[in-house]
Amino acid sequence: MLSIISLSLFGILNLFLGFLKSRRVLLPATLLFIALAFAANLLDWNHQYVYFRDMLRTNNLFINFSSIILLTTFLTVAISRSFGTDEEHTHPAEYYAIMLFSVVGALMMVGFENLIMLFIGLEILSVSLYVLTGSDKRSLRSNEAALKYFLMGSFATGIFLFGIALVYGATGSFNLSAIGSYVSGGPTTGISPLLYVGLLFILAGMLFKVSAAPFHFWTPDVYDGAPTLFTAFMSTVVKTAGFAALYRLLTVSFTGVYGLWWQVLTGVTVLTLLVGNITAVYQSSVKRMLAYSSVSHAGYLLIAVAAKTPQSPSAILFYSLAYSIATITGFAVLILVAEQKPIEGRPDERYEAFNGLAKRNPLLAFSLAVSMVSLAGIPLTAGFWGKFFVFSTAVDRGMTNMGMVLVVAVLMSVVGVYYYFRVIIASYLKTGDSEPIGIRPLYRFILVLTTALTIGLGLFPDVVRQLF
Amino acid sequence: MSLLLLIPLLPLIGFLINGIGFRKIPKTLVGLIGAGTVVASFACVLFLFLNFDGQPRVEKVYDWITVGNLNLSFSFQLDQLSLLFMLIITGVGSLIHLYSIGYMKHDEGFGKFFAFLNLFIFFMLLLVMGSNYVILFIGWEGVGLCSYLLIGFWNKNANYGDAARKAFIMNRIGDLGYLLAVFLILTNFGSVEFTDVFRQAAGLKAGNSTILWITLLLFVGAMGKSAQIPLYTWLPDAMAGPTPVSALIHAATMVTAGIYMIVRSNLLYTLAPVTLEVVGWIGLATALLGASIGLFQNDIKKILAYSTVSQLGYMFMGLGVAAYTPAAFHVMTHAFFKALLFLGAGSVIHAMSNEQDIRNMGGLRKALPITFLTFLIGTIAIAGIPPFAGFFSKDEILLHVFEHNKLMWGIGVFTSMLTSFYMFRLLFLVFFGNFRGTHEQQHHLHESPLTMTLPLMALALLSAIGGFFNVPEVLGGGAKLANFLAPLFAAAQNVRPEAFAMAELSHSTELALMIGSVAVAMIGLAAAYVIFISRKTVPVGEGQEHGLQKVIYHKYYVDELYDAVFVRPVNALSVFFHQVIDFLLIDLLVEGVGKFVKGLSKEFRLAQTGATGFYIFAMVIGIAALLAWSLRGLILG
Amino acid sequence: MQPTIPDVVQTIPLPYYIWFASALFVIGIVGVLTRRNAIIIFMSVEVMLNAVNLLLVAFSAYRSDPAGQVFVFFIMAVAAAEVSVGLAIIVMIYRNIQSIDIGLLNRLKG
Amino acid sequence: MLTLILILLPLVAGLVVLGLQGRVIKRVALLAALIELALAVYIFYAFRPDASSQFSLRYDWIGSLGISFSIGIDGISLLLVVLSTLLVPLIILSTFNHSYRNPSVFYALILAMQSALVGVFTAKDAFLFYLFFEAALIPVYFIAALWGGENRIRVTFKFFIYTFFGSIFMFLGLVYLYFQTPGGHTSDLAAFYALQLSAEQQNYLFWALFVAFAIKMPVFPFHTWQPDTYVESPTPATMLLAGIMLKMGTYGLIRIVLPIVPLGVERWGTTALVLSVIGIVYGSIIAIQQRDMKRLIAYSSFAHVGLMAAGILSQTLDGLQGSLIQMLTHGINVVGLFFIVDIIFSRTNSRELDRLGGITQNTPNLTVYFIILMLGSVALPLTNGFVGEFLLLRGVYEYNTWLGAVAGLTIILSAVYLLRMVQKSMFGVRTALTEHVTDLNLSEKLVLLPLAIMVFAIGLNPNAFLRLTEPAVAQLLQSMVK
Repeated sequence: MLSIISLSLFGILNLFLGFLKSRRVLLPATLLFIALAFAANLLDWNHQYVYFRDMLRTNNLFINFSSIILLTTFLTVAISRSFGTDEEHTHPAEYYAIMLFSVVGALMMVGFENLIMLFIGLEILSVSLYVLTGSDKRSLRSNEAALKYFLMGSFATGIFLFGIALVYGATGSFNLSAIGSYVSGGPTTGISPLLYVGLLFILAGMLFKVSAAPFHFWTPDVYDGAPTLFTAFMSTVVKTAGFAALYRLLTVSFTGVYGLWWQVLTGVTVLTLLVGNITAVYQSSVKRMLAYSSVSHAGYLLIAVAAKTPQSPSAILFYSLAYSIATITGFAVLILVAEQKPIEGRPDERYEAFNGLAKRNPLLAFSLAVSMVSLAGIPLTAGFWGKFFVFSTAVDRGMTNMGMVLVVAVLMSVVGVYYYFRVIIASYLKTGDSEPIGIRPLYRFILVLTTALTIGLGLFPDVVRQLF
Repeated sequence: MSLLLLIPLLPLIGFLINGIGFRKIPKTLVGLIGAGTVVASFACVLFLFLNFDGQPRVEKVYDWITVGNLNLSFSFQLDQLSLLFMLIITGVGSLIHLYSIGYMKHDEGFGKFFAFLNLFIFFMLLLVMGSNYVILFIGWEGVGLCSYLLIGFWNKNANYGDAARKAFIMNRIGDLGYLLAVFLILTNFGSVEFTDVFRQAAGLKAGNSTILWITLLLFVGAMGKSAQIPLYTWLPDAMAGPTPVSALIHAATMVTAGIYMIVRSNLLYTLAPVTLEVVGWIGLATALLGASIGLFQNDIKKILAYSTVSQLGYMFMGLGVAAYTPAAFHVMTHAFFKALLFLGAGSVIHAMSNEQDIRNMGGLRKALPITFLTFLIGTIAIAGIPPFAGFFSKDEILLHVFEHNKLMWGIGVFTSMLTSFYMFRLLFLVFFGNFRGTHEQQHHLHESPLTMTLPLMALALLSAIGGFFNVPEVLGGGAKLANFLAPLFAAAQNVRPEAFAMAELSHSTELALMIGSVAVAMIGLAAAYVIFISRKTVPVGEGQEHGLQKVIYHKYYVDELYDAVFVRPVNALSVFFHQVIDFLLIDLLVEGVGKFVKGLSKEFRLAQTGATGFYIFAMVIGIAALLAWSLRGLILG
Repeated sequence: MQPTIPDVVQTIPLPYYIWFASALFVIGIVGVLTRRNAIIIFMSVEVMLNAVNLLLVAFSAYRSDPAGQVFVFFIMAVAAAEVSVGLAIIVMIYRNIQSIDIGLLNRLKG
Repeated sequence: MLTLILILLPLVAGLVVLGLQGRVIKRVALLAALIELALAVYIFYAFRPDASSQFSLRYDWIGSLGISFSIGIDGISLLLVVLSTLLVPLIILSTFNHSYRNPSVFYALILAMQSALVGVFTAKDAFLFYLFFEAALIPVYFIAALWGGENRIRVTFKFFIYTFFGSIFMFLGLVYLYFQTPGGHTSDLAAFYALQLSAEQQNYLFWALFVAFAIKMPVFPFHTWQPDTYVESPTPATMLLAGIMLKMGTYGLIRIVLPIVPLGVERWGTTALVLSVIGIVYGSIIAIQQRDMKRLIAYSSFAHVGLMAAGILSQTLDGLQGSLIQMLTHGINVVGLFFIVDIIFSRTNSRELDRLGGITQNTPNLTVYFIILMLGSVALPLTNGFVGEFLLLRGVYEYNTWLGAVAGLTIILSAVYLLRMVQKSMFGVRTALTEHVTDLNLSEKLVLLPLAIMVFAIGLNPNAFLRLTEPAVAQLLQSMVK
């Protein structure tokens, strides 16, 4: 709770810091703010609090999710260099502030106890991201992405709200536990059909946010068009928050109708896995590949949600963590590599841009390789355990229910290896002619840190998992 | 260390010294070591033979392969049969080693040659000394290896290499049969030790199907090793090796391994009359085939090679009628005279500066008197003219065959006539008439050195008197060999006495048969004399043969047949598997999966049109689908 | 005694509200689907949101539960925020391509 | 503890090597491998020949999940540990005449590979096994892809994806098994062995597990990655792949498939065995007409491994023991043969049989080693190959007479293609390429001599190895009858 409040304040503070002449102070200040929020967040460890008349609930799960969100935010901010192409038209203070605000929204989504809170959190996050997506004002791609995101996002919000309204009509409450008790009391009192329809609408809205097929179409375009830094931010923070919210909503309120949403989710999962992974194969841009990869990872995460075992939260947590770290690393390297030799004023995000990277910048190449290996789910990286835990939940649920999904997931992770390794192949096995890229110390530190985390978690997953 | 162990070990040591130190040890020392070890080995065998008390014994060296109940031990068996063969191997082996010192003197691979020869003796000794089917198999394959190495000894010549490979592979075909037989034996008897197997087999009834399979498969092994139809074609090609090799391996010892093996397993074979019948007829067919091809060959070594094929067929024919002792006896005498003939041929080739075509020889008896004389003795011996060795052994086989089947006997006798004819043809064309070679060759003609002629003389002596080891009673002999070997067949005689029972032929019939076969041999001789001495006919040149002669000259086109039926199809199959099945079927399928995913990806990409309207439309469709699917129960009631 | 607002609301049966709101919602959706002008699309979304508001108010009235109406306020507030950002984006687009036809926005695809 | 050292030593050495430069790299790598070998030899002699797992170590790795870092050596492991520790120093030594780009990375990867291999062979926990199984793939992939031939990128990538494809199903199977264990779940292999699974479960599991190993070995028809990869990889990688890595597949069959899904093996074993036997004949026949020596040996390796798989699937003591001894044998022979091809290639720049010939005239030593290794591969008695093939064929024969007979064709066919290879390369007339071939130098001899010695050592005294593995194998077969 403290983290939400402090972050809101810090965001405003950040706006004020923007008035300072020196912009240098912004980055460390923002990092400090995030670190402080992180620390504040931890204060509630092992305590259960409910705030604002049952609007927000903090517990260890909340802290875990929000820690991951804050960590990824920290990493994203740390690799930020400049926004937009020229200094004059950029407003770093605003963007940092908006990022902080969006994190506030994300944290609300994690801790909501009331659908109103979920809606508000979702909107804070989304509206902030519309702005961030369009932040490169001169770039038509950025503009297009922003508009698409905005139109589709608000449309999805409408769907989502309609669902909420129907659920409200059926249950008479926005409170999660109240809805939950209505639903689980269903067998005796009968469940209104409004609830079913409402649940499906809510699901559609949420699935849009986590970019699951067939609600994923915005993802590649928006991720592609947005400035890479914000793509990194979106693809990690939104995903983590979205899944936290989705899982919370479904398990607290709708356990009683598991049979209904389980079917929906498995179908969506299979579709998401197929679309995400297969479409990623043919991409020529690494950025776009990572966008599709983000879709595919939504599919893996959905498995854990659909399985709904006691291990699901920890599986989602671990997967989100592994995925976030690896994705940030991947985008961080992409930013550097792509900007080295722009094509027609645009960053070169093709696979070819990575050719010979291992020769030029061994560190970059290695970090990238580790992150790709982790995303592919190959052992001794965090990603492997993420997949392991996720698959475990499904196996635990039972092969008759989840066998089909698992087979698709397994096949698709082979496809995943294909496109992730193309990056590694480019950087290690092909030759390029570019000069080494200069990397700032902080950037270098972040890369080393994320790489170490990925490998460390791959070796000792229990260190973190005990907390989950 | 036991003397028994020393016998194979000595040649092995010789091999190791010469093999590791080849090119470094001086030639004289190489020869000394090479021949010396074998001679020493022979001395040991002789010592054992003289002290042999008639009681077989088995000596275990160590446990070789132990898996569960399966225990294959490295152990040697000393009994009448192994002694007989050891004597032949080391005895003839010694002589041939000695001969090789002279014959190979100018060859750059002198050391290598002796190493291989010693290795061969080692394996051959293992073969006959092993106390179980697996040790026998070690020797069996080992001699195959040596044969391969020695046929391809002059490795610059690719054809020789092909001949060597052919020999090895054909042997391997047989070996597979042998190996399967070993598995069958193991499955049924739980052991491969001769003593164990025979003890258990003695309790079985004749005609047992397992025994039938075992013996048939073992015989497949023998076909390969002893060059029987259909696996005989490698032997004539094997003449690519140096002549002493042909003498030692491809005439005297290795090729008789099949006979050894069957004599060793006589109990099993006696229990399988069907197999015996098969063995007999295949032997006969091989004998006839070999002899007939021998009629028109012009290469001195090829003639001898086909003669070997034919004689081996004879031995199998003998085995087929359960005439084990005569077959073994023929192995012995054949070792003497065939080694003699080959060495004599070697001497001729040596003198003729590596000329092997008999059409280019003639009248050599003046230049090579010792060679001629010894060769003559060998020829008489093989032709079956008394009192030389071949007569006795061959006649005994024919006698048994006569008992068994008259048709078989008739063909056998006919073959004998052919043998006599082609051998004398060879003799006459080489040593009589006028010299038909080049001047240069004539100029170089010379008798071989003592190291070469000495073995010739020794072998000639043996060929002359070898028959007296086993003179039949009808001629007043004591049938010494038969008595010596008799204990080996006791068990077999016990289980199926009728196979051994000779309806007591009257002595007169026996004598009549003998006279008949001698007469037939003389007819062959006479025919050869008329054609090649009186009419001075010289075989026509390459490609001028006609009709049947042409077919026979080309060995009935069997090689071509095999080429067309086996070699080419397998090669074609190889290409087919590789290019079609592997590349076009399996790999395309594998790559196809990848391509499919890529193609799918391309299609999926098209869905990402970039048009917001379409995206939202897809979302709406998605929601509609979700609603329809989930609420189908509500809607449909 | 003047009827309370909930009473007035309840003069119409609840299913009517639901059907009406749903119709409104679908109209919004159809608008979004058929229009190419960004602003009109956005307005259609607003129609959808208002359908939701209507529904919430109706439920709220029928259940005598103020939470639904509170939610409506939140929706309105958030919609206002969305409008400001959305219009900003549309203006930005217009500056760049002098059009707000979403059909022209297809650089990002594939 | 010793086992842990065995696993970590190469890894640590690899990291050390990464930091070195110049000539010292090779020596340090070799030294590390030799120390490792010395350790393995010590274990070999200190090992009690019974069925127990010795030198064990257990550390609760992911305690909350019951996944432990549990390693140990029983007879079956020991044989393969000996194989890997014996071959790796020789493989390193075999590179002494080459200079590879980025040598530190090259040798570090080889050492890392060894670490993973030893890990696979000693793991007693299912997930640990899987971890090492996958981890072994990465270094060898990079060795092959970084230092390989022209088509290396495409070919090795295919190899990578293909093997990954196989192993991920195994992973799924292992996760499933893990959830079958009682209580709080554990991934101890011993617990997996104790499971009582229904026949239906085992049928599915059999394929999930078998395919992974079948691709690794490879078994027909999962083999098409193999010849290309062997040809395109640099020889050290080929040696690692053929010499050691494919044994991960056969080892997996023994360690995972047989004891965990005996009913699955009962149901599908014959199918798998028939596939293996097809592979023997199919691979051999293809090998007959190959022109590239490396490709020829690749197909021969494919054929040989089919026999090993068949022996294991025969579920007989003979078959299993035979396959174990054959793993050792095949590793030695195939590494030797690949090295000889490499030597020839380094002198003539060609592996095309049509362009070679008459090499023996300059190289008596090379010829001798070549022929010795060739004889080992054609399974001549008293060489190492015979022991394995005899037992394997007998195992298959016991399982089914006709399959045994068909598998026996390997005896003939291997002679056909290997003799052809020797003949075409070494004998005959010299060609322009082979005119000035030089004989072996010291380091080459140092590689080939131990291999040649092993050919005869195993051939003459196989009991030294059979004795070690027999108790473990017997126990395994015992447990399958449950």
